[in-house]
Amino acid sequence: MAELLQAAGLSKHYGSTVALDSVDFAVPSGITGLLGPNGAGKSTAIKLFLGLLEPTGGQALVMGEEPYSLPAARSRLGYMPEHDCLPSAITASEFLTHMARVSGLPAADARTRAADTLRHVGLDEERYRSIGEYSTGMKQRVKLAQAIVHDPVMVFLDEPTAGLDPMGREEMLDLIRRIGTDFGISALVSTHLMGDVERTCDEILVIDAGRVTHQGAVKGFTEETQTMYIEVDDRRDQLVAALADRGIEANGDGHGPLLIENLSDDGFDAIRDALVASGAPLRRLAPGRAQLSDIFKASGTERESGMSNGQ
Amino acid sequence: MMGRNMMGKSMMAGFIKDPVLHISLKQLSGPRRMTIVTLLAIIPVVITSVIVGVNGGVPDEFAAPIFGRMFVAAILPIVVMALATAAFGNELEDKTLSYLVLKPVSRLRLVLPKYAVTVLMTGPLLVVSGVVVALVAYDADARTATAVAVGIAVGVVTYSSIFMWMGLVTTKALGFALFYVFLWEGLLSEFLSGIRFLSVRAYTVSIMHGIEDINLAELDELSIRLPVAAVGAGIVTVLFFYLTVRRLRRMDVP
Amino acid sequence: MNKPQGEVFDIGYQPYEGAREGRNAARKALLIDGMRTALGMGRGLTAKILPGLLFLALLIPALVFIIIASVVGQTGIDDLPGVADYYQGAIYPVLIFSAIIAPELLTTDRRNGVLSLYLVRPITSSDYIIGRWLAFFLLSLIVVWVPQLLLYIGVNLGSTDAWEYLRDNWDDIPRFLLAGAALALFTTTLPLAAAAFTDRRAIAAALVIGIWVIALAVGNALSDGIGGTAGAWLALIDIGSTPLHINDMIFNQASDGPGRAAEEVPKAVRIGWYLILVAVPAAFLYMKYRKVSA
Amino acid sequence: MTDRDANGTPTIRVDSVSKWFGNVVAVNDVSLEIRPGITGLLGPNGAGKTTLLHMINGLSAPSEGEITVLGEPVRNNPGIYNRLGVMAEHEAVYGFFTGRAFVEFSARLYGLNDVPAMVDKAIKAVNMADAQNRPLGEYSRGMRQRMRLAASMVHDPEVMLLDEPLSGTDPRQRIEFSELLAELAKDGRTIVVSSHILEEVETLADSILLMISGKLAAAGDYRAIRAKLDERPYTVSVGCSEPRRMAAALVGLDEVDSVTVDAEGRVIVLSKNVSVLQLAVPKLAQDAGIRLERVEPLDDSLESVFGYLVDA
Repeated sequence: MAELLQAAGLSKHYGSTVALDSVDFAVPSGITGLLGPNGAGKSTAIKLFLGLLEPTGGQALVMGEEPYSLPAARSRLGYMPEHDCLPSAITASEFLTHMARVSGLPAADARTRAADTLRHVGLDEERYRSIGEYSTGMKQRVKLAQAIVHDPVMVFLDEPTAGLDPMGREEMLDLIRRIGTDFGISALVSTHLMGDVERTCDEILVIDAGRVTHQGAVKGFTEETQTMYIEVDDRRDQLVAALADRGIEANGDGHGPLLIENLSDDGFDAIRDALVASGAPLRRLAPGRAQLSDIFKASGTERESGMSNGQ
Repeated sequence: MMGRNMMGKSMMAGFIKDPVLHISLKQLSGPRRMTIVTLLAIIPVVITSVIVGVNGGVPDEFAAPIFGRMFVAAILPIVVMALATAAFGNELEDKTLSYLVLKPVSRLRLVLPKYAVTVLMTGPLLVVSGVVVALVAYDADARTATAVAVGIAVGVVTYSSIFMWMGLVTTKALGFALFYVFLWEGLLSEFLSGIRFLSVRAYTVSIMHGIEDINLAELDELSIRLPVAAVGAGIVTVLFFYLTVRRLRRMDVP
Repeated sequence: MNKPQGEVFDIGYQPYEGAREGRNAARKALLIDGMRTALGMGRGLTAKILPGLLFLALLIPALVFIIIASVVGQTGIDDLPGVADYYQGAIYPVLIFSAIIAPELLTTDRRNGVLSLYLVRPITSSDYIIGRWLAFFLLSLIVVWVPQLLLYIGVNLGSTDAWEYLRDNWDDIPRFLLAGAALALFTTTLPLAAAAFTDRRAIAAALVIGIWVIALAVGNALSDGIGGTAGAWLALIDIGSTPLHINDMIFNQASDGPGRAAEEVPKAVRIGWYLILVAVPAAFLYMKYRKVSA
Repeated sequence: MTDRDANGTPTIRVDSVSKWFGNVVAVNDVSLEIRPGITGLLGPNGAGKTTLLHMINGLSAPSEGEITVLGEPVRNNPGIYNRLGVMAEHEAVYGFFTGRAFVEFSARLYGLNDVPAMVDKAIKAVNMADAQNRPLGEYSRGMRQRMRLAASMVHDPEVMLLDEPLSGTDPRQRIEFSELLAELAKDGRTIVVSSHILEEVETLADSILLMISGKLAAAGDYRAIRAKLDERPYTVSVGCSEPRRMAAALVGLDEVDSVTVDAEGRVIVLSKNVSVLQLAVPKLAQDAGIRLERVEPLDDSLESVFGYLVDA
């Protein structure tokens, strides 16, 4: 079966600006995070796969077909835009039924499918109120529902948690997780929030300056490092001294956590005994963990292309 | 003398370089808005020149339809409305008003440049159009041309103040402005003659008729005495200017 | 005693195995949704007021005429506006109806971003605009034909010998249907083109009504002021009454309505002028939506 | 920089302020003080954060109560904006300006005498020097936000009120942003940042204000707030060589409410008195000769504090 999403030497130029520079990648099924600084070409990539933009070079393939030349290929794709895209005067159930019809579902199926989808995204009786009265969280759910009502194979989510408060964000991330697992719909999630990616994505694909700079399983980017972090609420200096007595050199600035490099196995016991000896109340003792955002810290100066990353 | 001149010059220089004046000019001179406004201003000139060109003169009953009904009742208010309601209306709708309000600048010094730009962008255009029509129609009679020029100028100054205030009070200012011009001044003033004392159209026409009443004799049926009209227009202009400043001070800015 | 039965059904997410109709289903959906939007159906009360009011404004004259026809009997029927003259008066409410309602179909989709959801569906932007145009055209046909049919039937029933009246005037029916279609074609395309020009419905409506009013004033001012054949040609400036020229030609009668001033202009020119005033806005509309992006 | 109030007397004072629109009460009798340093303003959607900020920056008038900034009223007092910089929550900008022209426009409205120099300084501070001559319309959201920040601080204000400054910025921009704000706060400025992204505020803010449906639910250092939530026991995960024996030892402590061993063999301890637990864990491990590998608090993050308060 052809790859779900495939970019073959794909490039896109807007006059002198190079948004995508002949990139090659394939997106497997499951949930993939699409990361990259502003204006790096993320939105362009999504629009090329949706067939809304014509590639300057190479091909953007969805299950082997090119949506730009074959609009019907879009019937198996879903898109949740970042910007507002909902009518305010009609109810969610009417809007969703209409969107299902426009996606090619016959009237009866459209109605039942819309009702089911609204239930799955967690909209119950509010679905019969007009969308203009919905909260931001409920609107994000309707935006997601219209992307999956026609049972697509792959759904593109552009900043799905933008503007949501912590509660709403948590619920949206669970929903995205369920889409990838229970619903069996693969997703490409474009976002700026590392937390979102670490919690929902299996794979990540990083685009910077029009090129793919990283691709691989999320786990690969967030393993634990060798450095040991110790945080205590009090008597920090006494702890440092106790550690030194036991031949362990701890460094750390001001009142931040203490860092101990390449700790040997019995070093743990030394730390434990130092803690008891110094009487320092232990808040945290844990290895450091690489963070996804380190990708951005490391990868050189920021390059702001002229491209606005919005529509 | 020198001091006053210097103070005058620095005030003028300050005025020209005033940032609010600068952005208002940029905002209101959008291509689409300007083409509509210029087209509207040109219509009476085209009609008059075609009629005079073909017939060699204007029919006896000309001042009332061209100046009374078309110019003063429709074109002048629509042109001023298109810009004046947008003076603050655009800022409100685009949510950029906060950039002005959150600055150590008195509200008066925010409203003054906005008002000046509106008058400067509509006044000359309409006055020139009116003067050309007068000169073409009444074979270059200077007195009629002046009458039309002064009348239009007063109309622009007064309408600008009212519509600028409307633009700040409601986002549907254009709708209310149309309502005011076509219902209050158009329809009602036909029946309730008393309205003439409270309608900008009446002030404009009365000032024209006051200055020259031979060629513009037909304008008398809507006119009141010149001094009353002039004072009325002055009061209305100052009143709505003050209301705009007061509104800007007291409103919740989005 | 058999064991009590219990079963848990999987109401979880089910993949969709049903039929997937292509672009025609989508166009049909857009058409139906367009008509419902125009009439404010499914949108709460306030959205229904304007369309309702304007619809009534068109029906009432026809109903009044019918009542008059039935009361005053045969003699009075001649001074009633016949089918040929009905559109002289009906054009004003129809144009206002279209100017205010038509932009609603295009501006709201753009302003609230729903357009970008359509463009990611398996349809092209031309499917979208054709669907919307057809929606309003069909609605305009209804708005234009129904009062005429009512009037025709009413007058028919009112006349002493219904059969005889029908036999003599059966050819009126295709004529007023054709004239009505010409009017609907005109009043659909112009406002929709205006809606492609600006994002705000109120501005689009003001634009159409503005152009129509000013064209009426300028056209008449010039043709009265100058008169003669030159005046007749200048009357063409009053684009609002162009469909009436077609109406007069279809009923080949000397018109006494607003189209009268342009009577001396040759038929071919008047038809050409009508076609231009439909084709140009249609082309502008089509081009504007061809390259619109999500 | 003018001299600062050394002992951190409150820069901003909000005194029993309420704001309602018809019968919708957006801010309900809130009193608070904000001192120099970075204060994070948090709360779920619709909690009244923006409404409160709009009243503190003078854009809208409270329905009840008073607000003073640097001792002065903020309404009908344009002079205050010489010392106050504001970045509102909407992201509208004048499309016809280039980045630099927009900051210059601000600078001239602030009546600065050395405009070019001050504008350069602000643009460099937000690291937008190379994009400054491009039109704002072409900017990405993150770039626009940074230019808007430059425009709101070009006059070197003592107080800065920033509503969702981080929205639309990517990770790298956010890191630079936080470093910049930390720098600004060092010279005694008072900076209020409202945001939804808790991970960012956690590292950035010295203290937080938490609003829930119009009321002030908590204020101060979030860990101190956590300690006050005594009806919520602390959860600590302990990774060690012999989890069962460690669990047995821990259960013996009176302060321990409950102990479980999870699937990965971690000992999850709940206790209302966390300071006792912090000393007991190493001691018990030492007595029982168990190797202590990992101790992690599971709910002392800002997110948990936020969650507990919102659910309360």
